[in-house]
Amino acid sequence: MTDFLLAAAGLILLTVAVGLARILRGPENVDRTMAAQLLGTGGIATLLLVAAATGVRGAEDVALGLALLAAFASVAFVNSAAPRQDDDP
Amino acid sequence: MTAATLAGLTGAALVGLGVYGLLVLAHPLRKLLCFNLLGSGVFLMFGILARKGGAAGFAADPVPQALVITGIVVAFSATALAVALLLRLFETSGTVTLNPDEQRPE
Amino acid sequence: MTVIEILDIGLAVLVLGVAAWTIAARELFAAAVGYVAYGLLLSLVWVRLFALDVALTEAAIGSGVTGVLLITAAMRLRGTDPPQASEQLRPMVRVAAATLCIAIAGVLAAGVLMMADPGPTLAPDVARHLGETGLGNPVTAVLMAFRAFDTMLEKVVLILAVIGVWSLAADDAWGSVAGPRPLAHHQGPLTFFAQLLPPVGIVVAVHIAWVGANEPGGAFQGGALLAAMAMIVLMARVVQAPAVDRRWLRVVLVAGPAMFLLIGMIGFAVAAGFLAYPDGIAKPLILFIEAFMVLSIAAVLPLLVIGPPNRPQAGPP
Amino acid sequence: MSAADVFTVVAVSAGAFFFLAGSVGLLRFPDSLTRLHALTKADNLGLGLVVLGLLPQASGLLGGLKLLGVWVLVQLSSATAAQVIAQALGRRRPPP
Repeated sequence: MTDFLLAAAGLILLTVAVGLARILRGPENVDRTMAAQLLGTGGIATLLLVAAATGVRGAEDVALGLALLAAFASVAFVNSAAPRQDDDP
Repeated sequence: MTAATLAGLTGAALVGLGVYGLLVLAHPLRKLLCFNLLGSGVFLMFGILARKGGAAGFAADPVPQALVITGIVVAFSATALAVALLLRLFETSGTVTLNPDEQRPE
Repeated sequence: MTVIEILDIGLAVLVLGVAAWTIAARELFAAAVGYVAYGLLLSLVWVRLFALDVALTEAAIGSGVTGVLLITAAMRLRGTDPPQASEQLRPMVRVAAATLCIAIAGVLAAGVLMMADPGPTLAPDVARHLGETGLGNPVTAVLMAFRAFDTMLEKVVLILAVIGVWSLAADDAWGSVAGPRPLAHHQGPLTFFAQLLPPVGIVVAVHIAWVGANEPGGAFQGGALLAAMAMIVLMARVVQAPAVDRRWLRVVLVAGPAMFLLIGMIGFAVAAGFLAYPDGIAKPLILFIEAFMVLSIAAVLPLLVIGPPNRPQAGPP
Repeated sequence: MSAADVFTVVAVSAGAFFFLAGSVGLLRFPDSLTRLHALTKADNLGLGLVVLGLLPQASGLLGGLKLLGVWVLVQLSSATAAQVIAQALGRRRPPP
């Protein structure tokens, strides 16, 4: 069971890492943000699987923290990309 | 090879990468990124110290862990101050370099 | 080779690959997003090192809050990223720099490989005195009791950074408001999100700060998550940040270190000296200080991210 | 292998498949909006199935509730992120 969970974690990490190629290729910043979003979710899944396999204590709390921050990069990107007609320079 | 040794080697390589970026990249924000890479490499080397010092029922020595937590927070405050300086420079001069030859005539 | 070893090696390769990418990236924004991904992968490495407190701090501050700071800065500095001609280094210089860095990394790697196993450790000392603090999480005990002086001064560093950032304000903006303006009318998914997430986030943050006494977590991590909630509300433009000359804001900013210092001073009178806690009530005192620290951290981090006040002061209403 | 373990293996494998599908979609789909579609599948179903599969292995009721909490929070975040990203795309390229 342990080996299965670890293998699943490795597989998910590998697939989202392949998705990271979108940060490399873009072509636009939106695509890069999406790749970061996918890595965030995949990272949480990997963390949960590794924690279940290695029995490390308190990993659910780390996952909760990561889940709270899951939309952070996307929101920061959209916020700073928004038209700033009513904003100061 | 244990996870700790591997993390330590990763930390060593990150320090090398961070120093390289600091030396070679021109843009100040890129330099800041590299400063953070360098810092996290040092933190990882603390991590291997902690893991190898695991004793008395603790999986890892808590003292280096506490140092790293303090370090992450201090590195963040230094980065935030540097970003604020950089953005202010850009606001007032329209450029991000301090080199007088490079200041764009505007 | 076991499955876990393959996973560890894959993770290390991935961390180094993303780090190299943030250096090699052509565009500023791509490098900043790469750094966010890097921070997240790094917190997985910390989980593998059984340092959950560090993993949580790295996820919240190293990746989350720093990520927002860098992404916002990269968007504001759009168009400055192509390096100017004279700052392009000649290939020879690059090769020399690379050689130097490989040498540095090689020396450090040799140090890692030669490190004694088990290495030098203070863990037995911590274990021996952990009972006196009443805490169950040794990292919190180190931060709040055994190395309390460091932790207190680190809070002061945060406040100094805030003063530094504020002092960059233009003359006519001093004492006014920083960060994005709130929207006139609220609608859309982002507003909904900013109204729904913070209540949940506050519960999780308080939970993590509270269980920090015995489980991974603590004031830093809880405070950083609270700060993240404040930043979501600001970025969704639901409310604006308080003006920097508000007295209550300044009280909240210094509450953590001030309470730390006060209780540390009382240690002269009722315990062994500065920052010593009297026997028996160490744990409640530590939790009391931590409550104020959580508030201070939650206020400091967003203020550092949104930068100096940037709007001319409005006249009296 | 108990029934709970079989359940875990099936659900976690299905979750990993959706992550794979999401990554492939993110790489192969022709434009940003279709890539967004692939991303949300990985976020929702991938993580959802992994969490579902890990529930039998959870340590007690609180552990299980935290796992579900993680999934609910990611649902909320990913739905919001998808909406605002799509809005940002729409703002830039008004439909013809």
